[in-house]
Amino acid sequence: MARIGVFVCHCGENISATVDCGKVAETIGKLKHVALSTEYKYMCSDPGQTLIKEAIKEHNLTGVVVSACSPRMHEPTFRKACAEGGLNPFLCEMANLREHCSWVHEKNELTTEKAIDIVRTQVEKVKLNSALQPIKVPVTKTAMVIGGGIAGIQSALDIANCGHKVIMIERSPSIGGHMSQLSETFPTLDCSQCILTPRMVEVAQHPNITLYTYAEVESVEGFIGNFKVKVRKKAKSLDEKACTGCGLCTTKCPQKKIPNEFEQGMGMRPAIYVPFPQAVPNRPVIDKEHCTYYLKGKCKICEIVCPTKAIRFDQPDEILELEIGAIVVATGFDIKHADFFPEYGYGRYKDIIDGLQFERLASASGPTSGAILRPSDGKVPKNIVFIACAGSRDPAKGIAYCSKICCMYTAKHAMLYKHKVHEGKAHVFYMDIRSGGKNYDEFVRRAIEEDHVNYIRGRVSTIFERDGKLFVKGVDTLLGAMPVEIEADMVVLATAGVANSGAEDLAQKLHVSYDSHKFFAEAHPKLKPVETNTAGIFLAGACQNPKDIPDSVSQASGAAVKVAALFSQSELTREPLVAVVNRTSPPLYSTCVACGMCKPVCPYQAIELEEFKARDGRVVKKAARINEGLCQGCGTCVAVCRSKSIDLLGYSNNQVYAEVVALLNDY
Amino acid sequence: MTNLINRAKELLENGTVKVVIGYEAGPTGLARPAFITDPAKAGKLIYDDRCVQNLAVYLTKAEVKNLGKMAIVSTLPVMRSIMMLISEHQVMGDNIVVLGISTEKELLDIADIGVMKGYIEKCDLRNPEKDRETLAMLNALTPAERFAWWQKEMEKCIKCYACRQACPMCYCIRCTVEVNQPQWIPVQANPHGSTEWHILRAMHLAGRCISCGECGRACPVGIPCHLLTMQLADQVNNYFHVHAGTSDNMTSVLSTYEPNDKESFII
Amino acid sequence: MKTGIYPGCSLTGSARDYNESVFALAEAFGLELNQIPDWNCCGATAAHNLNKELSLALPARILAIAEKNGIDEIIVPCAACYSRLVVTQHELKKNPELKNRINEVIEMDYRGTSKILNVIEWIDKYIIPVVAEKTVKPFNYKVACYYGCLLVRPNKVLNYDRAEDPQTMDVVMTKIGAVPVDYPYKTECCGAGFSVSRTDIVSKLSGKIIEDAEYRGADAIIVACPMCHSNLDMRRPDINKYWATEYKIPVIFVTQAIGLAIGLSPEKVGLKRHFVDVKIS
Amino acid sequence: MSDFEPKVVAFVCNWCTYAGADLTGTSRIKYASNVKIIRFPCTGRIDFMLLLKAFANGADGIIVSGCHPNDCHYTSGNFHAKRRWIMFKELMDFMGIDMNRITFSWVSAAEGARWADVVNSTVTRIRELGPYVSYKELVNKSVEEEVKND
Repeated sequence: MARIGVFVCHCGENISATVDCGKVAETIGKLKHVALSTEYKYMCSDPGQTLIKEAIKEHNLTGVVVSACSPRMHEPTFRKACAEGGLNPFLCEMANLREHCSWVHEKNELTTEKAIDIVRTQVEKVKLNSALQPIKVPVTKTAMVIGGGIAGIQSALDIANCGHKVIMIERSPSIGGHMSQLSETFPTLDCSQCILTPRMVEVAQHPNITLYTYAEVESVEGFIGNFKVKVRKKAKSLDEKACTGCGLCTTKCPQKKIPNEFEQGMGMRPAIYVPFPQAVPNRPVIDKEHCTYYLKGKCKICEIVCPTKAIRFDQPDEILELEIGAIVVATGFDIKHADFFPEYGYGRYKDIIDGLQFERLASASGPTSGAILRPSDGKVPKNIVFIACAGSRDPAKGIAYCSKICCMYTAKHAMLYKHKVHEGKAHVFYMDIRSGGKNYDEFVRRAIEEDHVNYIRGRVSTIFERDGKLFVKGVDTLLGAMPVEIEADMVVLATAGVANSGAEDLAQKLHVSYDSHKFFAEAHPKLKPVETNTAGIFLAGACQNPKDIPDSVSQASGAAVKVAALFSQSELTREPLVAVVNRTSPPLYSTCVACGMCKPVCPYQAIELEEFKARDGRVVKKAARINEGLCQGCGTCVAVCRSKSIDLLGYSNNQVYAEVVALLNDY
Repeated sequence: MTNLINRAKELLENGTVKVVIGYEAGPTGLARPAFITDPAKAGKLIYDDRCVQNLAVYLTKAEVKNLGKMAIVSTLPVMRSIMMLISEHQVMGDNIVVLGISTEKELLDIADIGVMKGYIEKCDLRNPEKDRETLAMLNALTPAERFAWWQKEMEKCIKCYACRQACPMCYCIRCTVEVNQPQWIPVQANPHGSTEWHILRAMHLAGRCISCGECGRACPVGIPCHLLTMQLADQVNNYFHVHAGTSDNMTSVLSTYEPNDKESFII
Repeated sequence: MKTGIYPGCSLTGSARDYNESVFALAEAFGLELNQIPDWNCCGATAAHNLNKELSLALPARILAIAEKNGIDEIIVPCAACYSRLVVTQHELKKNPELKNRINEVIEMDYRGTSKILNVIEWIDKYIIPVVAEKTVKPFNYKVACYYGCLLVRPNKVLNYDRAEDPQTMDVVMTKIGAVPVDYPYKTECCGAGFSVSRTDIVSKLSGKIIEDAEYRGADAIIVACPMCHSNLDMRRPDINKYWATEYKIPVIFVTQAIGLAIGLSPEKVGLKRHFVDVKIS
Repeated sequence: MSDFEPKVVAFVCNWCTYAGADLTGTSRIKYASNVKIIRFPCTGRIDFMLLLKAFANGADGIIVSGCHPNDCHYTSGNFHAKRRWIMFKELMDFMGIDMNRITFSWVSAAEGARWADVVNSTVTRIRELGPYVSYKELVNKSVEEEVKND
């Protein structure tokens, strides 16, 4: 005889403001088999949980329904409380009265009635729940970090320093990411490469880290603790062991006019190249799309000049199959290309550049060795305009969100310019200055007050060229919306930070969610900012949303701790919500007829056909069997099974049927 | 016919098969299934217009299967049934000798499954013509009219499950209607129970029905329930470009997918 | 496909040259243009400043007549009329209640089935595909394409070209051999309706538009709006007086330029009606 | 008829639509309270018979919703569901059972506002269609027969 305890939570006033919790508890209390129905202000609080634990003992409960928030929020909390009270945790269900009822409806009788329906449904379900034991699965203690920017580097080092193996995958020829392109960093103006390159070298030399550059994730299978990742190591056309990194090939390559990605197209590179002098690994790759040999079948100069004969033109791509326990995604961001703003003339006028291009101009290792020179004629710009929010916070043309880093780097750019061109004038058009962060606002004030950067609050309507000058037409909203026109020598657009190319594709391979801007989605915006919806996959850095360096690094360390925590045990327990094919006594063995319909629907290859043999070894019966270690509990096999021989624990046919009936009928 | 008898006799005599599944004339003159194990009795076999039943239904029956290797008199629907049964691991291809019968009632030389596949590919795989006409008529009605039409049919249903028993594809040892935890289909033969039974049966045959029409023929109260599975057979071909029973390793339509499957109703 | 044309007031008055060139092109390319019978004022700027219902009812009546006459698409050469008609269609589509109300007002059944084309869309659809074979005198000039405001705004409603730095007219001009200059004043304000009340403002704003076109070496300014044309052409003496300049650059309707390219006479496309001499043929 | 409150059952997957509906809640977007949600791990788990059970138990409308194609937490459950619903819809249409009463949709975990739209538009539509009399009659007739036979 079932004895169900129901606990209706007020959630402060979050639920009780629109739902009559007293009435819910009272009505539910009259249902058959409900031994206790009570209400409390905060069920998730310590006294609230104690209430459950005591009730389990006092009323000898066989099931518990906590009617509170979303089970996606607190199901683990209450299942744990039940376990502590002596009840199998899988005999606890939650009725979602907050997200699905009180927060989305007005205060009236219908809302309370709906709440009663929701609770009654869970009462009927929990009656059919069975006590389940968690499944133990082994953990492969190797982490994979996807992306070798500052976030990936930080995560990899932290995990490796905890004593775990790390495999780092980077799709470009060198690690370092966008941070390696930056000149100086806010708010301290220390040189980006000076603080980054030691970390890059540490990654390369760390005994626990294996680095694969020029490599991309091909496919991901499996689940937390037991991922199987295929990685495509693109052919570098190079024997990396033989190569000494002398660089002779790169100087002799006849192809020299390829826009340099690292310099944001502001410099040129050969077809065999090392992306930048401090690259890790410091070995060249051949860019097959531009190499004369690959295009025309002739050349091979690099092969001829190579002193160690390390060039391999016939090198194929290599597919690595890796066993991985946890994955940190740190694939970073990209900037929105400025040509979507035709009125700003990016692409038409050479002296309009984006923020990353300015970083290269200002960088001592950049194409101008750190001198701020106009791309068109190499002259020092006397009058420079920075446009913040070029695309950000502009749902009409760009993106709705704030890219977060632009206010700060624009202040930095203006400052760097003023430090290098003392007589020059710097103007910044901005919407608002968002400089929350340690020493951030002071930094912006310094730009304005000490370096006399002219901040103009208003947007720019158009930029056009006349007489070799760029006419920037905008408005000053603090001066009564007066039109402003500035004759500039150069314009820098702080274009929006957007998701990296390929993010959507990677998210689908990893089966993690992403938002409408293709940024990876965290499991909870506040309380699980590092986790994804897929257990064992974590996020670090700007692949989640645009972030500055300190934020990326903090999150990367956070992700590393999550991985280390996972690796701290040799087995992990998994929810036993798996599919099961029924078994009965011989000669039937199972009602399954082995039609095999379920096999192809399983995304985890968890279904196989089991053979039952007679004493003489003859196969007398075949039936499907599900490997509970592989099954992830999607239940698709359950729905396609015609003879209803498969059922899903936790979402059994009986349970879901009872839910439908209970939801629609008053008792 | 002589060819068929001779072939059956030969197969039994030289021990290639243990049983020949075919038709014989019953006492009232109607054709009935025959299971010939003795070569001397091969002469009882007939094949003419009376022989319409889909014999493939017996291939999965233990009483027949346990006799040993089987030969089966096979028209196109039987052959397609065999293909489906092999695909679904219910019979083994090398355990069956197909005594193919052409539309001209001639004995075909079907040496193996590969030859049978070639033969099936050349055939008209659409639903029988008279059923196509009825389907067209029904599809031209309004939904309300169709509802009324089917409800009139459903009222006749006595839930005898003859439609299920006659179908070679309904080989489950436990049918959903026999599941009572939960009771998916109301047990009673009433409008509700009958309607849901026929929906269930048709859905379970989606992508598997080979359009033999046996279910409709078997119905003692004359419900044209074969039209339900045939309509879905049409739709399977329409959406997924598949005819059931055309090869011995068919993947089930409802357990596979193409990412670009087209539909227009999901918002 | 029955094609109608809504001329509006300008094309029967101050922009008769525009009207003549549109019909000249239609004749030359064998295109049928049915004038919408019993047409009324589109409301222009006056109506929607005063009364929303009126501003929608006037164009709705025009559209309803077109529908009644079986017209599938309506060419609206005047950019202001085009804007009013498209805005009306948009407003009534998204608000069925308002549509019912407007139908009560006009005592007709407006359904919103006719497609509205501006002059560039019409050219793009019917003339550009065959213009190469008809071109006898390529329009070998540098041109500054001036779009003004109403042809491309509000962008969300018109859904035509891009609001900043539009391109469609530039593309059309290249098809007849012209070379469009990079012209930042494409959508700057010409002064519009101040033409009558505040000529000084028009002189100031239109003057900048002309000055930049001259600066960029354009031989002509190409327009597709009667209002733009009258401000840049008819107000030229005022402009020159205001800026103390002697700008002589002609202002030509896009239809006139195509007409000249396919060998129509200047008279046929209405060039004789211009205030600024057009020394282009 | 004006005080008709439709009963609508939503069959949703845990990872996208259920989470999306949670987001509707956290965003405090209001929608019609006629809809009650049943959680499934995946749209692939949703048995077509459950839809019929919902109608038989008095539902006037149904929403089935899961992850957008390619976004399934389990890779492919929604693709299998899609094929199932294609066949189901064709069969229901053929038997004259009103498919206007079922909304099939993809609502992601980020589409809180969209969930409210899907619910509201479904409830509005069902309100216009009125109670699902013909299915209810089917069941009631059957119940009456039972009583008579007893």
